[in-house]
Parts: sequence; C-alpha cells; structure tokens
Amino acid sequence: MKRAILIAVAGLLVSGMASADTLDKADTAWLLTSTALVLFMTLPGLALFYGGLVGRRNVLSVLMQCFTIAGIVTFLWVIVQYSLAFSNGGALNQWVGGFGSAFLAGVTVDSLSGTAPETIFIAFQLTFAIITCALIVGGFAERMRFSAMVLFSVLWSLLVYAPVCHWVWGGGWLADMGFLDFAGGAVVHLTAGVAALVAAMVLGPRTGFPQKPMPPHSLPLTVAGAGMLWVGWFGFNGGSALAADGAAAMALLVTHVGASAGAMGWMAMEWIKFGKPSVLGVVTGMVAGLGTITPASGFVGPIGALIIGLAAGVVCFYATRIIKRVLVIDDSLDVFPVHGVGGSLGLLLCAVFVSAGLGGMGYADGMGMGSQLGVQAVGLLATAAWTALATWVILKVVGLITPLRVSEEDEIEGLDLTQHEERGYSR
Amino acid sequence: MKRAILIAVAGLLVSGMASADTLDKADTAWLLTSTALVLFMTLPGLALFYGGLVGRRNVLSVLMQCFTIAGIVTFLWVIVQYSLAFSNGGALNQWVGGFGSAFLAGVTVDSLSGTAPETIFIAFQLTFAIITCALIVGGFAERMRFSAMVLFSVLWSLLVYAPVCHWVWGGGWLADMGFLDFAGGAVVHLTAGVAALVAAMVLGPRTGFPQKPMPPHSLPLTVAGAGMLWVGWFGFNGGSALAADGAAAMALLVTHVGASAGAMGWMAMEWIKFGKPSVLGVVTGMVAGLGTITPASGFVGPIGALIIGLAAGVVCFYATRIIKRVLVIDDSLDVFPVHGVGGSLGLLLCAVFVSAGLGGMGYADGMGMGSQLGVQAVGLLATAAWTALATWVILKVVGLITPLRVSEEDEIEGLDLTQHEERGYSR
Amino acid sequence: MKRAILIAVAGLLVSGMASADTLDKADTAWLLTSTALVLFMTLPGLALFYGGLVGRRNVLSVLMQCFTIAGIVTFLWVIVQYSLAFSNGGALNQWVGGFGSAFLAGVTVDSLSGTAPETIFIAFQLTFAIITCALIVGGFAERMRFSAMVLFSVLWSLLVYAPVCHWVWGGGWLADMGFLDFAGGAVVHLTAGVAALVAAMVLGPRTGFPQKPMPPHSLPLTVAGAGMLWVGWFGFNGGSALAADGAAAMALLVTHVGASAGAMGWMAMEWIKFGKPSVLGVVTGMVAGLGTITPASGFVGPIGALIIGLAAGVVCFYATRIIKRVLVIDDSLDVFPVHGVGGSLGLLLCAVFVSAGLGGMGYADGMGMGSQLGVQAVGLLATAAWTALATWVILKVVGLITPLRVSEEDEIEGLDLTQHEERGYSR
Amino acid sequence: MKLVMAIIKPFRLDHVRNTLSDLGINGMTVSEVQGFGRQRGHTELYRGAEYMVDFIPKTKVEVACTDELAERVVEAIMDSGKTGKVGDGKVFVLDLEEAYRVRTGESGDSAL
Amino acid sequence: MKLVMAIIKPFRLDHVRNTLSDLGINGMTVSEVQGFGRQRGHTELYRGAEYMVDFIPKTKVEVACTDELAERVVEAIMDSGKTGKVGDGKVFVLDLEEAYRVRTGESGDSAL
Amino acid sequence: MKLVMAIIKPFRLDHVRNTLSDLGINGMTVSEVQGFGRQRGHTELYRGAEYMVDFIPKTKVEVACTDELAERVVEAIMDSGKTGKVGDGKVFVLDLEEAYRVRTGESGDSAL
Ligand SMILES: Nc1ncnc2c1ncn2[C@@H]1O[C@H](COP(=O)(O)OP(=O)(O)O)[C@@H](O)[C@H]1O
Ligand SMILES: Nc1ncnc2c1ncn2[C@@H]1O[C@H](COP(=O)(O)OP(=O)(O)O)[C@@H](O)[C@H]1O
Ligand SMILES: Nc1ncnc2c1ncn2[C@@H]1O[C@H](COP(=O)(O)OP(=O)(O)O)[C@@H](O)[C@H]1O
Repeated sequence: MKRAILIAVAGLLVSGMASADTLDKADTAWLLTSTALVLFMTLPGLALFYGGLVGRRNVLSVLMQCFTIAGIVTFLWVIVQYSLAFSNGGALNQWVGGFGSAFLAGVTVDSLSGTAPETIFIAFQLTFAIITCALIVGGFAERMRFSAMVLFSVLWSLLVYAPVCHWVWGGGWLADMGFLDFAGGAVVHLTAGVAALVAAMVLGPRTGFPQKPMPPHSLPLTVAGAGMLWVGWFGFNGGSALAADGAAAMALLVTHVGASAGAMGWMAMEWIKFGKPSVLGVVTGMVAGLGTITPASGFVGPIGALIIGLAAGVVCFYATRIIKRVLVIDDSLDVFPVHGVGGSLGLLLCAVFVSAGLGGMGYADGMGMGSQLGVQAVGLLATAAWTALATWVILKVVGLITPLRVSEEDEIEGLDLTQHEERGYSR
Repeated sequence: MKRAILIAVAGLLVSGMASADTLDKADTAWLLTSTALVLFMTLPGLALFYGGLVGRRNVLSVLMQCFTIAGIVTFLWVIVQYSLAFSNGGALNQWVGGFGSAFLAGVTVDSLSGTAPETIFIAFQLTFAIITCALIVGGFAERMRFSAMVLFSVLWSLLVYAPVCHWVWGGGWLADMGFLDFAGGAVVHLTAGVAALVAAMVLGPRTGFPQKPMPPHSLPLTVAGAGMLWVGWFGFNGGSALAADGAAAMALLVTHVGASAGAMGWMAMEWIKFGKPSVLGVVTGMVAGLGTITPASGFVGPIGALIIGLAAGVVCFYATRIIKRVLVIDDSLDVFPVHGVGGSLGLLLCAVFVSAGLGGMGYADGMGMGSQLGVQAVGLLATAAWTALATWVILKVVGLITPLRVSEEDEIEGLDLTQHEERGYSR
Repeated sequence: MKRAILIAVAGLLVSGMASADTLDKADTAWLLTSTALVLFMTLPGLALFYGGLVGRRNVLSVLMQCFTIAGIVTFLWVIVQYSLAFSNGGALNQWVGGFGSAFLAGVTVDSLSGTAPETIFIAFQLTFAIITCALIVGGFAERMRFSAMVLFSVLWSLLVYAPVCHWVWGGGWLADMGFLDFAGGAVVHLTAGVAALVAAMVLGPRTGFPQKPMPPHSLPLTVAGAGMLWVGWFGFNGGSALAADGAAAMALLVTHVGASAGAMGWMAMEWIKFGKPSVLGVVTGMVAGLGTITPASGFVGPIGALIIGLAAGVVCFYATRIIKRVLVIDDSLDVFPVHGVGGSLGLLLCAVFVSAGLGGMGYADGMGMGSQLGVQAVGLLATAAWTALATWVILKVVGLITPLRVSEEDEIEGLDLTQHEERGYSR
Repeated sequence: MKLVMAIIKPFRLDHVRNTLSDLGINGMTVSEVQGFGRQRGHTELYRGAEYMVDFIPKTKVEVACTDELAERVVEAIMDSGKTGKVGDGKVFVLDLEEAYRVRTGESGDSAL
Repeated sequence: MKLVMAIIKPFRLDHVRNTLSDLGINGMTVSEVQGFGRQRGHTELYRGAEYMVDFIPKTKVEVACTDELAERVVEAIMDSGKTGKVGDGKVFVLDLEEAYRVRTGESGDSAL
Repeated sequence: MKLVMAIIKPFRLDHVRNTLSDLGINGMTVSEVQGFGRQRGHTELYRGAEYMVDFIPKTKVEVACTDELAERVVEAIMDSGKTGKVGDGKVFVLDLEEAYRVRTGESGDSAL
C-alpha cells in the first residue's frame, strides 16, 4: 500500500472534501497518532516482548538492541534510507530509489505527501523501518556480539529494507505488477523472518540448544509487550490507509479480528495437543494473526480476517515446531515461523479474500484470484530470495570485520554483563 | 450515551460542518484513536493491574484470562453479540437487539454510524464488551478453572452484556426512559461488579481466606497497569462522545479530574485511618474515581467531577472494607466495591450534577433532579438484578458441565502451572 | 509556544479552512490524543522510569510520588493554578496570571482556545504541570518524607510552575521579549532540573553516597518507562503546535530525530570511554535528547535536530559526571544534568538552528541569531534564578513544618515500608 | 545444642512454624531452595512444545535448639510437614558446637 | 576447621565483610533468608486494611575457617553485626570435617 | 552420614547433578548464593561511571549421603564442578548426626 496505492484508494474511499494536493488535518491527526502507535510497538512493545522471552542474564541485551536499532535506523533514514526507499530512482526506479531526498533535502514544513505533511509520512514510514530491523533481533538473541549487531543492522537496513520497500511501496516493480501488501507482509514480516532464520543458521544455535530448556525469564514482561503490540498494530495497519476514513476503520477492525483469531487458533492447537493452553501460546498466536492479516488488512472484510487469523494460528503453530524440532534451527524467538511464515501466508490469503464475493474490496481491473495469487507468489519469492541472499552476504562480511558471536564463556555469563556491564535486576 | 443520545448531542455540540449522514474524518480519527486507547485499557492495562495483585504462582492465569476474553469476545461480537446489542430487535427491541447484523452482515467500508464508519463504531464498542467481561476476572481470580472461565465468559457476554448494552445504548427501554449512562456506569461497571460478586460467592473464597494475607506479588506491575487504565480511560469516556468536539474534550477533562479526586479521596481515608497512605490505595481510589465518573462524564462539569471523584474515593474505601471484612466475601480483587459501587454511585450523582445550576449540561426536557434520580435508580436496580440473576444461573449451568474451581492441591500449586503449564518467572 | 505564539503559527501554517475562532475538529482530535500521550509520559512512563532506577525497597515510594503529584496538581490546576498560568493577570500580567479562571469559572463545553475547546487546552496544559512536578522526584528520591513531598509539590506548583509558565506561554514578559520555548525547555525541563538540584543539596545525599553503589533494582522497568516517554513525547512536542498540521508533523519528526541522536551521542561517549555502551546510557541519552529538542521542536528542521540531539548526548553525559563525581551532589536520578542542562542547551541551540539558513523556521521580524541568543540567555537565567531561589525558600519553609527527610533507620529499611506500609514484591 | 535443618513443601511452612511455636521454639530461619529427589518435576509448555523441569521449589527451615528439645523439634516438623505424598522432604540433624546472640553477646542455650 | 554461620541484619553485611577481611578471611558465602524470632514483623496495608507480616529479611553469612581463627571470626561478626536492637541475629559454630578447593583439589586449611 | 555442601559456579550445576546421579545419589538441595573470594567481581556501568560489584553469583549444593559414599561424592563434585579457573568454589564436609524422611518417618541411611 502506502503511497503507491494511495491514488486508487483515494478514488474509492476518500470523501470528496480532500483532494490529493491539499492538507487534510484529520488525515494528519490520524497519521500523527499512528506514528506514535507504531513506535510504541517497538519501544517498549517489542523490546519487552522479546526481553521477557530471553534468560535473565540477557534481558538488557535485547532491550539495548531494540533501542539502538531505533537510534541508528533513524540516522540512516534521515541520511539516505528514506531516499532509497521512497524517492525516484531514475533509471533504476524499478529496483531502488535515488538520492534526491538524501538528508531529507527539500522537505519543508509545507511539503505534502498525499493529504498529509511529508514530514509525518517520513516519520510514519521510519517507524516501520525500525520495527522491521528490530524484529530480526529474535533470531540471533542471546549470542550475538553487540558491535556486530550494529554493523549488521546498518547494512541490512540499506541493502534489504530500503530496496524491498521501494519495490512494493516506492513505485518499484512489485507495485507495478499489482502486488498487494497493504501494511508490510512482505516489506516487514517476510524480510524480518527470513533474515532472522538466516542469522540463526549463520551464527549457530545457543550453547545447550536443543537439549537445555531455555524458559522465558519473565512472561509478564512478554505479555505486557504483546498487549502493546496489539494496540500499536492499529496504527500500523490503520495508519497505512494514510487517511482517517472508512479504509482505516476497516483496516483497524480486521486487524483486531485477525489478532483474536490467531490467538484462538494457536490456543486451540495447544489445547488439543497438550490438553492445556498457555499464555505464551496465546500471545504468539496473536502476533502470528497480526503478522498474517497485515498484508491483507486493507483488502479484506471481517469474516475474511477471521479465517485468515485462524489459519495463521494453526499454520504458525506447526511452523514453529518444524523449525525448532524437525530442522533443529535455533531461531531463538521464532521470528521466521511467526513473522516469515505468517507474512507469507497473509500475502497469499490476501489474494483470495480480496475477492468481493468473499467480503473483500475486490480485485483491480484485469486481475482475478488466479492472477493475483501469481503476482503474490512472485513478490513473496523475490522478497524471500533477495532477503536470504543479502542477509547471508552481509553476515559474512560483518564476520570478516568483527566476530559475530560472543565467546562461550561470555554467553554463559550473559550478554548483559559482558556486552553492557549491567545487570537487569539488583536489590 | 453512544448512538442513542447521539442525535441530541449532535444538535447541541457538533459544528455545522458535519451532519449525521456524511463521514467526518476528524470524528473518525478520534474514534480510531479511542478504540486503541480502550483496547489498551484491557491489554495490557487491566491484565497487568490484576496480574500484579495476585500471587506469583497465579500471575499468568490472570493475564491469560484477559487475553483469552479479548479473543473470544471478538468472535462473539462479530458473530452475534454486536447484533444483539445494537441492531433493531423488532418486537423485542425494548429488551434486546435482533440478528440483522449477525456476522456483520451488510457492513461495508462505506457504512456509516453517525459521522464515522460503522466499522469503527463496531470496533470501539467491541473494546467495551471486552473490558467488561475482563473486569469480572477479579472476582474469581486465583481459583477458577480455565475451561469454566471460557464457558462462563461466552454465556455472560451473550446473556448479560448484550441485552443490558441494548437497553441503554441500543435503543432499548432504558434509553427510552431517559436513563443517563454516558460511557458505561451501568453497562460496564455495574454489570461487571455484580457479576464478580456473584461469582465470588458461588465459587467460594480462596483457600486461606480471610486469615492468610494474600499480598500482591508485584505492585509495580499493578501501578503500571493503573497508569495505562487512566490514560486509556480518556478514550473510553472521551470517545463515547463519538465526535472530536467540545463534548469529547469536556468528557476527557472531567474524567481526569474524577480520577485524581478518587485517588486523593482514598488517600485521605487511609491517611486518617492508618496514618499512612499506600500506593495501592491511591491507584484503587483512582480506578474508583474513574468508574464513578464514567456514567456522568458527558453530563457534568469539572467541579461536579471533583466532588464525584472525592465521593468515589471515600465510598469505595468503605465498601471494600465492608465486603471483605464484614460480609467476608472473597471478591478477590475487589471488583464489586470498586466498580459495582462506583458505577452505581456515579449513576446517581450524575442525576444531581447534570444540573445546569451545578455546572452540568442540564436536564432533558421535562426532567428534573428528582425524576432523573428516579430513572437512574430504576436503571441501576434493573441492571443489578438482571446481572445477579443471570450470572448466578450461568455459573450453575457451567458448573454442571465442568467444575468451576480447581482442586485445593492445584490452587496451592498455582493456576499457572496447573492450568497452563507455565511459570511467570524463571532464571 | 502554546497560546502566545499560536497566532503567528496559525498565520504561517494552518490551512485556510480554520480560523482562530471556530472549532476545528481535527485539531481537537489531535489535542485529545496529545493529552493522553503526555499523561502517559508521567503515568506510567516516568513513574516506571524512575521506579526501576531506585532500590527495591523504594520502588513504591517513587511510583506513589508520581501518582500523588498527578492527583494534587490536578486539584491545584482546577482551583487556581491554571488561572495563575494562563488567565490575564491585569497589572501584574507580565509576571503572573490572575484569578479570573479560578475554579475554571466561565469554562463551558463551548469555550474555545484557538481552534480547540478550552477544556482540552486546560487538560493538555495540566499534563505539563504534572510531569514537571513529577520530574523533580528524581532529585530527592529514596530519602524524602512523603508528607513533606506533598507540601513541597503544592507550593512549588503555585510559586514556580505557574508564574514561569505565565512568563513564557501565558503572555508574560518572556513571551513579549520573543523568547522561544516551543514545548517547555524552560517551563518544564529547566525548572524541574534546577529544583531537583536544589532539593538534592538541601536534603543532603542518600546514606552511603558516594561510596556505596546504588544500582537500579530493575532496568527492564526503566527501559519500559523510557519507551513510553519517547512515544508520549510525540504528544508533548507535536501537541504543542495546538493543531494537526505541518507544524505538528515537523515537531514530531524533529522530536524523534532528537531522541535518537541523544541516545547515539551518549552511547558513543560510553563506548569511547569504557569500551562498552550500556542500555541505561542509551535511554538516558534519549531522554537528554528529548529534553534538549523540546524548546526547539517547533523551530528547527531535521538536520538541526540531529545536531542538537548529538550535542545533548555528549553534553549531558559530561554534566552527569560533573554533578555526581566532581561536585559530589546526590541528585539521585540525575534530573539536573539531564533535564536542566539539556533544557538549557536546547534553549540556546534553538536560537541557532531556528535560522532559515540552517533549515529552521526563520527568525521573527527584527530578530537575528545574536539577538535571539541574547533573549534566550535572559529567559534561561531568569528561569533558573527564580526557580533556585523559590525552591530553596519553599524547602526551608516546609522543613519548618515537617522534617524533610526520613530517619536514617527508615531510609535503610526503605521508604516503601516506612512511608507506605507496602512492599514492591512478594511471593 | 543441635541444628535441625528441614527441607519441606513450601505450603506447609505456616503449619510447621505454628507447631514449633507451640513447642516453645521462638526462632528459626527460612530460605527458598530447589529440590531434586524422587518427586518428579513437571512439564512446561513453550510455544507448542513441552519440556521437563526437574527441580521443585522447596523451603528450608533451620532451627537451633537445645539437645533436649531436638528430638521433639524433629518430631514436630515430621508431623506438621507431612502430606504423605512423595516429596515431603527431609529433616537433618547436625551437632551445633556453639551459638551466640549478637545483640547481647550471650552464648549457649540462652542464646537461642 | 569450623563453619561459622551467622544470621545478621542485611544492611550490616558490608560492615561485617570488611571486618572479616581485616582478620584475613578472604572468602565467604552469603544468602538471603527470612527470619522469625523475637523481633516483631511489620504491618502492611492492603486496600484499606492492615495485616501482619511476621518474617523479616535477614542475611546469612557462612565462613569456613581454621580452628584457631574461629573465635576471632565469631567476635568480629558479633562486633560488626551489632546494632543493639532486637533482631541483630545469631552466630552458630559447626564443626567442619573437611574442606576442599575445587580448582586445585587442595584440602584442609589451605583450601580455605 | 555426611552432609556435603558445595559452592560451585552456577552453570556447572547440570553437570554436577548428572555426575551425582551416576553415583546413585538421588536427592539434593540447591540454592542461590553470593560468593566473596579470590575471584574478582566485575565492574558495572551506571550513567557514565563505573563501579565495582564484588559479590559473584554461586550455587550451593547440599547432599546428604552415607559415610561410605561421602568420599566419592566429594570427588564427583570436584571433577564435574571444575573449570580450572579461579572461583570454582569449595566443598565442605560436615558430620550428619541423623536424617529422617518426612513422608515415611524412616531415619538413617534409608532416609536419604
Ligand atoms: N540426599 C539428599 N540430600 C539433600 N537433600 C535431599 C536429599 N534427598 C532429598 N533431598 C531433598 O528432599 C526433597 C524431597 O525428596 P524426595 O526424594 O523428592 O521425596 P521424599 O523425601 O518424599 O522421598 C528433595 O526435593 C530435596 O530437596
Ligand atoms: N533458634 C533459632 N534457630 C535458627 N535461627 C534463629 C533462631 N532464633 C533466631 N534465629 C534467627 O535470628 C534472627 C534474630 O533473632 P531474634 O530473636 O529476632 O532477635 P535477637 O537475636 O536479637 O534475640 C531471627 O530472625 C532468625 O533468623
Ligand atoms: N572461607 C570460605 N568460607 C565460605 N565460603 C567460601 C570461603 N572461601 C571461598 N568461599 C566460597 O567459594 C567461592 C569461590 O572461592 P574463590 O576464592 O573465589 O575461588 P577458589 O575457590 O577458586 O579459590 C567464593 O565465591 C565463596 O562463595
């Protein structure tokens, strides 16, 4: 979605009052709010969600990674990442943006992007760039060196996030193909999921995996973060309508339904398999539901969302078991099975439930379920392939500069003390 | 309030620009935000507030109950509960809505409810249905079986919440009578409070009550949740104006004043009685103040709110002591004395401070303080009576299907391990 | 900023649709939201931020102080503080407001302040009055008697906050001089910082300072609070535009950039000095960046914000070391070096980066960098001087009525038990 | 003097303490420990997989008492700590050479 | 060798540790415990009602030392742990049959 | 009977427990403690300043065993707890006068 589809949506939904080139203060008000909500998803939402899941001796390392990513991605964004994602790339425009907006050149208090100030579009999109990079943390948690993490995040943001974002929302080739990704199934969740998986494989498992249980040190923190993610996601998906209108409202409603259905789907699986549902299961299913509804959230109706959410709960439940148990990959906090698989599932199911007959907004001219599915598959595979390749190369390069992992001794001692000279809890 | 009173309010307050049948994007922006705020009250707000108050071995059970309720009430709402609450019930319309909006039939991205998309009205009202059901958790905390809790929540939402909501906000008999309940003194707080009390009595006290002290395992969690409740309540009461106007702003201001006054009222009582005020006292008084101002928040002025809040702090302080100490009922987290008593008090005081002479918005035509008080008393008693009766029957029915309580052994071991196979905190 | 500059801003930025005397619902929607965001900064944001930093035995005392301040400042605001800050002071109007709006006399649901209801302006400004007073808590944490704290907060709010707020935003002498303080570098951060420093000196250091390490008892709480502060600050600075327009959007963007740059600046210092960056360092730098960008947030562009933030990280890092290590003053949670120094730095740098040549909004007519710097210096010194003097006098007066500190025994036992008869954590 | 050290189930602590008080024991020191033994641990769920946790929260009670009282202290703990289920715990008796009360400097039986 | 086990007030720990260091003791093990004794607990407030909490946080210090040092260790703890108020705690002395240092395998006095 | 009390590095616990199980020891009690000793503590950062923390998290393992097994228990702990670096910890052996199993009332060796 975003800018690329804005015009279409505007034609369909926006009331006659606003036209694309005057400021609409109501849209602005909602985008201001949405930006706050999406930042809230990362800080403190995701930070706490992840922080609770790791061991007591690594809680700060995860919080630190999330905050540091917020800081450095902001720098990158202002300097060049926004430009690479959203400005015109000239001859390369199918693949990546240009340098025209580097250092936010030409952006003034009066610049508009659609009906809202360009500054809020910049800030809103920046919060997406932040959370995407922060999601990856779950893949290499509890063992990556901090300096390697910083370097990795810089390169990944420039080489993976910026181009993929441009493909889909910046006017690149996927936008041209009619690829549907309302709020980031591919741009956010699939890229983060694949990157986390590759990172987990390149770094290798945590010492003790898979024999040693590694229980979350504080589920209340995780559940607190989960609640914040849910609430913040209203801005993530609802804000992606870029207007305070029926499209935003419907996006919010289906987001909420998707989250609930994901939670209930996962809960049902646990209840059936183990006789007891767990709170970690419920919140994981909720996040899976949210990640899955994300690409579809501007295109489907509430009943579609219910089905998509339930599917997310069940599929991501199995995906988690397969990655951890069958493939024995230590994607520590299950980023790939939840976000990568969820995002992919959502991209595909979106092509089904966008159908007007199934309560969706209907296909674009000349598109049908089959052709849309084809486009979605192409976008999905291209995103996954590029992310996997680039992530792997980046890690290898970073590994040449500085070791990726801490020593076993430091891992046992914990990253908090050895990387940051701090402990999470004292007297 | 809500839809029922919308027309009146619209006439009074809404600026000439918006009429009831075109989309107002500013109203939409505020309702989108308010929906996020009210969900935030439950997740993670109320979940943490309650989670901190229980023992360490039951913290997850409470978080789980809040999240699960959010999930299942969402399902119910989409399927039939919204329809029962807000659609036209035909011949039974005085008592309950119909099935016309079941599965949100006919709701499209363009449907309006007042000046905002119907989808956001649905989502906004859904967050009220969620928190009402979640509030009850405090009554049976630390001893109810999870499966019984799920069953109970389903039936209660359909048989208590949906009809009472219809009476007051869906065009039912209380709306017709001129009953004033701006944001849910009866619909939310009184129903939840009475249900919690009945559940506490039917289930019986926790093992060890009242001899054994059962201190909160983490007051910082509780206080964090309390802060979220306060902030979210701005959306709860302010959003109930269904517009971004002077009515919403005044509702927000009196909500804030009511919360502060409730906190200070309770604090004063503790300081006088025990020589020391406690933080749990302050936040409990704050919640009492908020619950009490809720029905009145669209009708009174700031000075009225100050008095209402102070009254809430003092009255709920005594109510808590009476329920726990005199009547020896183990309403574990004091839902009835805080929400039930607070909501009732607010309904009655609303009839006083709505008076224009006392800074309020003034009585409806043909209404005076006495007659309004009469209407309020009728609504209050009817709500309490129906809730008590239906809750009791539901619990008895659920008890036939599955035991309501865990075994004493499981209660001692804790619900986290025995119901969910998880522990709140590990290494 | 605020009301005083509103007219200028309105002329520059607000679209033609809204004029200063009709209600703009979009502006109202954004102010409603901003008010929630700023309250969120204190409750639970700042409360958790501070609560995590103190010892386990004092966590509740800090939470209690923040909640109690919210309660009592609300009372004061309604009764007289709003009037002293924002109403016309007649002959004394250069120095302080009058009593015309005491008890919010004359404020109705239809009263406007600019394009929004006066009630929301009242509520929005009230959240600033709350957080300013709550920030001071960090200076005297872990040793002040609760009753003395209450008395101090009352007097300080009336004698320091109200007049300084009037000078800058209420039409007083600093507003007349063209003093630039968009969202409270002087009114909020400098006053709080200076007051904390004076309080720390008058009360004396905590027992054991500076030999005994006093590590934070729960950095996850602190980091959670830090995230909330960052998010809430979007309402603090963005809301200070008092409109949902380009000015608000730019303010939000530069706020975000300032926070990031502050975090990265402090992180760089730690990395250089100690070889390792810490999460407490990053979040402290973030708060420093936010405090520093605050006065400038309506006047500078994103590159200016980047530089201001970096400067904040570095300068406040050194300031903290100087106060604690060189001057050996136990400003327990470093309020002065972070907020006082940061606010001052921001006031001065604002005069530089407001320059249109440096990407800012440009100087007012007849103002240049030199003259603006002069005005800023005068405002800064006057604010600091009055705050220091008045705070000192207030503490001395309170000390005559009731001891300021708890006994050494109570300090060792902890304020939670001795002041509030509660413990933060139990089984 | 003897030092009686008992490992019991946490929820029996109140009962044990009351029984000891009845015996005239007016001091004891309690701590949280983890026990391994015949009693099986429990399974825990973690995102769709179960794992085994084999330590069990127990409470350690230490009571210093005179030689004469020692036997009755042991009996009292055995009685009041017993549920009859596996995992009820152990009572160990050690010889205590000397005991002092910090406040007064007293030693021997009168220090207890 | 002796094992000296002391129950003291938590905030005296630093002082006790320094005094023992001065004696040449360069090892000890510390844990958090809850004490019941003559010292009364405290009341706590819970939503407008008070209740009694009767355990009190204490610190347990365990020091293994040679027979010769034992008496001076006890004295040092008694001095440095003392506030003169009820609840100052106890010092218990147990006979220690053998001690080993894991790292080197040393045993006896040289293991301490 | 003996009571073997070992202070070890926390992350060696699993290894120690397995080694003891191999010996036929099927019960032990574990607790978290803080150690002071030759091993240096670590520095911590606090807002741009470093300070020293000199206690180190350790794990205490207590095993009651028969006289015969005692030596092998000690050896097993020494082997499995050893990393060869300073701070590996100590093993202390105390004489255990009597042991009881709460559940059955058994005493002596059969109670272990
Ligand atoms: N040999 C031992 N040494 C020290 N503690 C022991 C020993 N055996 C058992 N324990 C402690 O006693 C507890 C109960 O022992 P367990 O074997 O589970 O049950 P039971 O005592 O009923 O046979 C254990 O959890 C452990 O803490
Ligand atoms: N008989 C005992 N056995 C074990 N610990 C004891 C005994 N008596 C006291 N203690 C410990 O010593 C602490 C202080 O004892 P208390 O009777 O309160 O004060 P005092 O030692 O000054 O008389 C208690 O809290 C408890 O931890
Ligand atoms: N004299 C002692 N009494 C009790 N515990 C001791 C004593 N000496 C050492 N310890 C414990 O053993 C741990 C390891 O001792 P340390 O001197 O650091 O290393 P090492 O045992 O390798 O020489 C300490 O942290 C402490 O818990």
